[in-house]
Amino acid sequence: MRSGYFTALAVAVLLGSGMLVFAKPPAGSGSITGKVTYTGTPPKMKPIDMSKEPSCAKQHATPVMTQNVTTGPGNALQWVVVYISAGDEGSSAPSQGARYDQKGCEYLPHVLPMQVAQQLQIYNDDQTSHNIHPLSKTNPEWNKSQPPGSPPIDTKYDKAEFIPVKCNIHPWMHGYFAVLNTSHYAVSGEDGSFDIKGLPPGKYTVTAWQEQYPAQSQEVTISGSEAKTANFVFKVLPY
Amino acid sequence: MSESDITLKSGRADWLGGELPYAIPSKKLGMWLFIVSDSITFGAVLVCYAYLRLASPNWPTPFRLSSIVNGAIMTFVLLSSSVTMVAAVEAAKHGRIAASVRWLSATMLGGVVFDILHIREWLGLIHEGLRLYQNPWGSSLFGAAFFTLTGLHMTHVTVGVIYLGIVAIGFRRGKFTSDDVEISGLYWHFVDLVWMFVFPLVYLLSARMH
Amino acid sequence: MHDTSDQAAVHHHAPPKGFLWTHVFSLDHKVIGKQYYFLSLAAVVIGMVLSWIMRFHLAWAAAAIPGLQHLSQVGAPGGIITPEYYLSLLTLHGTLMVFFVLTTAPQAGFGNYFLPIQIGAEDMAFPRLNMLSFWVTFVGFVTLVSTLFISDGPPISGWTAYAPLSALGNDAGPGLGRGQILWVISIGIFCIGSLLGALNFIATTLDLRCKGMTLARMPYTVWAWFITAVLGLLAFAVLLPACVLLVLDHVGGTSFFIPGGLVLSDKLQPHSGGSTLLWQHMFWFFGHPEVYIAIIPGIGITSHILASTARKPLLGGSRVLVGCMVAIAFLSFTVWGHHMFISGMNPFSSLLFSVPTLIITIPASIISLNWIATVFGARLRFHTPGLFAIGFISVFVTGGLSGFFLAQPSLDIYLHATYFVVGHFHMVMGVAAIFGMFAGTYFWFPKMFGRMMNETMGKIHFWVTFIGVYCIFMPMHYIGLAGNVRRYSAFVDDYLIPLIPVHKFITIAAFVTGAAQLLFLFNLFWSMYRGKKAEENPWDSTTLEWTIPSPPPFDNFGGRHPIVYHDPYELGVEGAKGDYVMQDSPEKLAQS
Amino acid sequence: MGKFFAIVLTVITLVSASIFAMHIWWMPVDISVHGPALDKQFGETLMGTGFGFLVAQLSLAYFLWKFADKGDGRKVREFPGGPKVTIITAVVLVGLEILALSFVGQKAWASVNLDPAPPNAMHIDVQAEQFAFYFRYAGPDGQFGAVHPEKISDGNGNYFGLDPENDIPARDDIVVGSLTIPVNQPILLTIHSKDVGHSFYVRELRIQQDFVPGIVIPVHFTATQTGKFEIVCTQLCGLGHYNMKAYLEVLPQDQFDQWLKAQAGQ
Repeated sequence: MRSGYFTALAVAVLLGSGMLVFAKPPAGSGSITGKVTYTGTPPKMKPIDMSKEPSCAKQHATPVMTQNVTTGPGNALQWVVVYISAGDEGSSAPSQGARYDQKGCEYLPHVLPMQVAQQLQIYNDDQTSHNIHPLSKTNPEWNKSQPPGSPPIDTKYDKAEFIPVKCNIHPWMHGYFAVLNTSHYAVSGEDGSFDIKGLPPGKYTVTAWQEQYPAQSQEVTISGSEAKTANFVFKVLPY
Repeated sequence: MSESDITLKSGRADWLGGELPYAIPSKKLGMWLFIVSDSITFGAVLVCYAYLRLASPNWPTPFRLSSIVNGAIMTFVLLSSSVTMVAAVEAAKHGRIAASVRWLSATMLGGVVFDILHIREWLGLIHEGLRLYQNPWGSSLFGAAFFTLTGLHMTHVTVGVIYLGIVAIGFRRGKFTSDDVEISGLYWHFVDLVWMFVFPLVYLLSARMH
Repeated sequence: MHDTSDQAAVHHHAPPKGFLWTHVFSLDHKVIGKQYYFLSLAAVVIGMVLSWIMRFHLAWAAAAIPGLQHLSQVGAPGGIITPEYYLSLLTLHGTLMVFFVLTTAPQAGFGNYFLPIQIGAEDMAFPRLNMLSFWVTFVGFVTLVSTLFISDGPPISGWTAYAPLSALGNDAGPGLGRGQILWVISIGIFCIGSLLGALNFIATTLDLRCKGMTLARMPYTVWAWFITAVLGLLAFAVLLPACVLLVLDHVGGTSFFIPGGLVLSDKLQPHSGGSTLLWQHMFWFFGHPEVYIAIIPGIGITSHILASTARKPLLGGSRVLVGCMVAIAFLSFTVWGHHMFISGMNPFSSLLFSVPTLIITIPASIISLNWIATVFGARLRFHTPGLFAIGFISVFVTGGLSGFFLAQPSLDIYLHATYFVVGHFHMVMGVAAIFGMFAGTYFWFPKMFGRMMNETMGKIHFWVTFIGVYCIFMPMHYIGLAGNVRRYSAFVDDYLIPLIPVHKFITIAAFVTGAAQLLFLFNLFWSMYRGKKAEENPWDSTTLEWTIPSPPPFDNFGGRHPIVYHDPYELGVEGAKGDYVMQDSPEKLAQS
Repeated sequence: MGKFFAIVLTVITLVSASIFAMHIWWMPVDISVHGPALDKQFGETLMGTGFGFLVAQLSLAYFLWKFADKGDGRKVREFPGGPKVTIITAVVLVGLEILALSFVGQKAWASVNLDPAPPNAMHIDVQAEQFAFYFRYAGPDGQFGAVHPEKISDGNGNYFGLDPENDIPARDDIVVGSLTIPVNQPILLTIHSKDVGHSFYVRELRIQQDFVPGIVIPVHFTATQTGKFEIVCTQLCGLGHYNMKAYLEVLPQDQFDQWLKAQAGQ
């Protein structure tokens, strides 16, 4: 099993480098950058009591907080997926897989963007069993456990969807798979900033998606190797 | 040693074997045992019905007078079919095969009429919005319990009609004896009896009161 | 004389021709009995292998079992068992063992083969129904085992399938969708098979006894099978509709066992109004009599063999034994609530249920004391079936005594759902019933297959098994006392981690005991072809099965109509040829 | 063979019984007010059954030793007194045991399950879910907010489905993942489940009670010792059953008050 996995990885690396040499895709050099912020009073994030899983609890000096509305300095809003929702269909999935980690009974990253049909590898880095239960609606739903020491789960999604992911064993573990139809996307960082690179010239709809509040869209047109700016403001509520 | 010599140590007269101890042939005993077991099954479902009904604050009572009248007609038909069944068994015992088959056919007709009236009733309720999982009147369990209980009984009536048909044909052809007619009668009376529990519990207790 | 045409019709089926009709769709009770026996044997082998995997995982939770990933890639990625796969194995182990082994082999297997012979009949009352019950049961078995190979895997809700876990589908966990539905259907089918079988057993016992076979002269085994059949006829009739309702909750959108406002996997469930306790009541109304369905045939077989081993009838004879079995059977329908002391039902009813539960120990104690007192003054012949019958007494007493604790609601607060319970029911219902089956196998094998089983292998099998089961199940009582919760796939709690060495001991004991079972399997099949040819009556026993050739001819008595003159256990008789008098021997006994 | 059997059976019996007698694996020290009655009941049951176990197994062993067939044509003997002795023994001994246990046990059971909680009991709401326990304190206003199943979300930490936007008593409810209680104070738990059946089991408290979906069940107890104990689930609830647990922390009253204040301030 393990050796099979390495073989697959080696083949993927070879193919990937081969594509770099022989079939470099016509990547654009336009970009869209910006910042995601909020107005209003955000809800208080709550501390998570991990005491039932001591091997995880001891990895965190201060309690881990819930992440459904993660804010930063300057009204920054983190974990917002900004992506091209129209104008960039049909690009094939990258050969490199997306990696999702379970570490210290947290999902790393909290929101994982990936492209339709892109390989997804899920690792358990903890000393405890996790079960990965993506609550997909348009894609088939599955629910698999991953005991410590077992091989990574290797899968992919065939339809675009924002999929909540939960671990039933540790009910506080909550994350999202953002399965997108585009290869151009970014997730806002602690300061709320994002940067979508490599866009060929064209007319795009840029959408910002947040797990709790309604998504927002803007039209952006890029000509040549322009660097455009698009900012998003989410209205948040205390409860 | 002759048979009369056989005695128990206790001196009781012995059991001569081969003879049927309770004057019940195996087939009839088998049917009685089936009835015992099946009445436990019905009993369990009826207890379930009562349990859920008592536990639900919003148990609906949707049956209008027309439903009750329909149910009363169904009851009458089923009871009448029990009478014709008695006649069929009586005729069979006296060797009047043709008469017995006629009475059996009348019994089957009663069963079929019962089924038709019952299905008509079901369709009416379904039209009003009654489903296995919901209804417009109250606890969603009403539909579940109603269809399960009456459906179980209807299945028994339907199976009974088929069973009587097989017995009637076999009896006419001489394949079955009058005992077989009597045994099928046991089943039919049992199904009839069960309805005497289902009808008051499900219909009369759920009549709309105004 | 009454009309006997009916019976004549039953019995005059001629020996069938062709493999299909002699071995597959045979109407002969002896073939059907063997079919049941081998079905149980298949089930017990699967169930035992599952328990090995479980035991290995409990002792070494992090270790991989090489090759297991080929059985289930999802359940055991890289050979490491996932928590849900452990629960799947647990569910299948429990279901297979309770339904397809404990309920099937001693009753439907041995009962089918020997009940008609022991009452001097040529076949069961309804041979066609008999064949039907076997094939229905077989379909149930295949349905259950098929869950191992579907993509969802087997259900994870245990053999008790408590709702709403078992009623909510995949939202509640893996295997609870299709796997659970197949499980319920399998049990429903099994109920039908058992009901038909029970009906047949009762009718046969009442109607087909030969001349002279009064009720008082029926062997202990016949009584046990008869009482068990009555229990089955009543108990399975309740489980069957419960299964139907559970299937409806899955596929019909009903909410019999599902209350409103449940949130699973972040989804509000579209159900309302049902009662989860209703399932528990229906299940245990069946489930407690089921415990006695599993053990009463074992009690009968043990008594039957013990008499032959000890060369004397049971102390108190049929009257006391049968009285006690009837009392147990009757009381078994009044005690189901003792499985539910802490389930949230009215605490007053817990007190009410505890009283008949404690009272049921009286007839059980009388039977046990009578067995032990029967050994007093006996002339014990320690052949393998005798060893297993005596072993049965020991494990039955041990397992039964822990029931005193669990019968009291106040002690159940602490002990409920711990390994104390696991130790208790494995000892009294699992091990004891299996000892009954082993005893029956060694005892009747010569009659069934015409050859003797190897005694040396049999004795090794007995000693390893007897010591082994104590090494496996006594420690379970101890760790249960320390609060070790059952149905855990791994022990991660602070107070459970120090108990893992005990689990390692249990696991090693289980492997050693398991190895002895492989020896038994080898002995069974080897002896079938290579064993010493068996005589008509190798154990100097007295009941009717020992008056006919080994193996018996198609119609059992070769056209002869046996006449019974004596009580079934005229053993240790002074002045008789040998020390016993056959039931059908016209020889008069000296009045004692 | 009979002598060998007798030796094996004797050894098994004595080893089994002495491990019980030596308390190698035993119940943890009780920390509840009602516990000593249960422990006493357990001790009495153990004495009774232990006596039965030793007498039954050892006499079986003795008979096996003594009554093997030696092929000497010895007569079989009946047990002196016949079945009357065994029946009377069983009825009297077991019957007495049953009477004693039922009367004592009924009291112990009643103190846990039939008597209502004392009026000054501190009320804590408990919800079980796959696979965790959550505990709710009423907060400064002494009132619990209503539970709305449709609002339950593990993702934003709203484990109880509270609606602080519209429901003012819900705003100060304290929701935590561990049960912290003051010592020597009667506690009333109202336990309910969000999804399937679970069970609340604390060995040291001698408490085990199922969570039944659709029903709220009261549980009351008083802890008499401070310390940290484990709460585990004992009702099969799904794949994470083995890992469903929480901690019970019993604190002196002043420390508890501090803790509660700190929680309310968050």
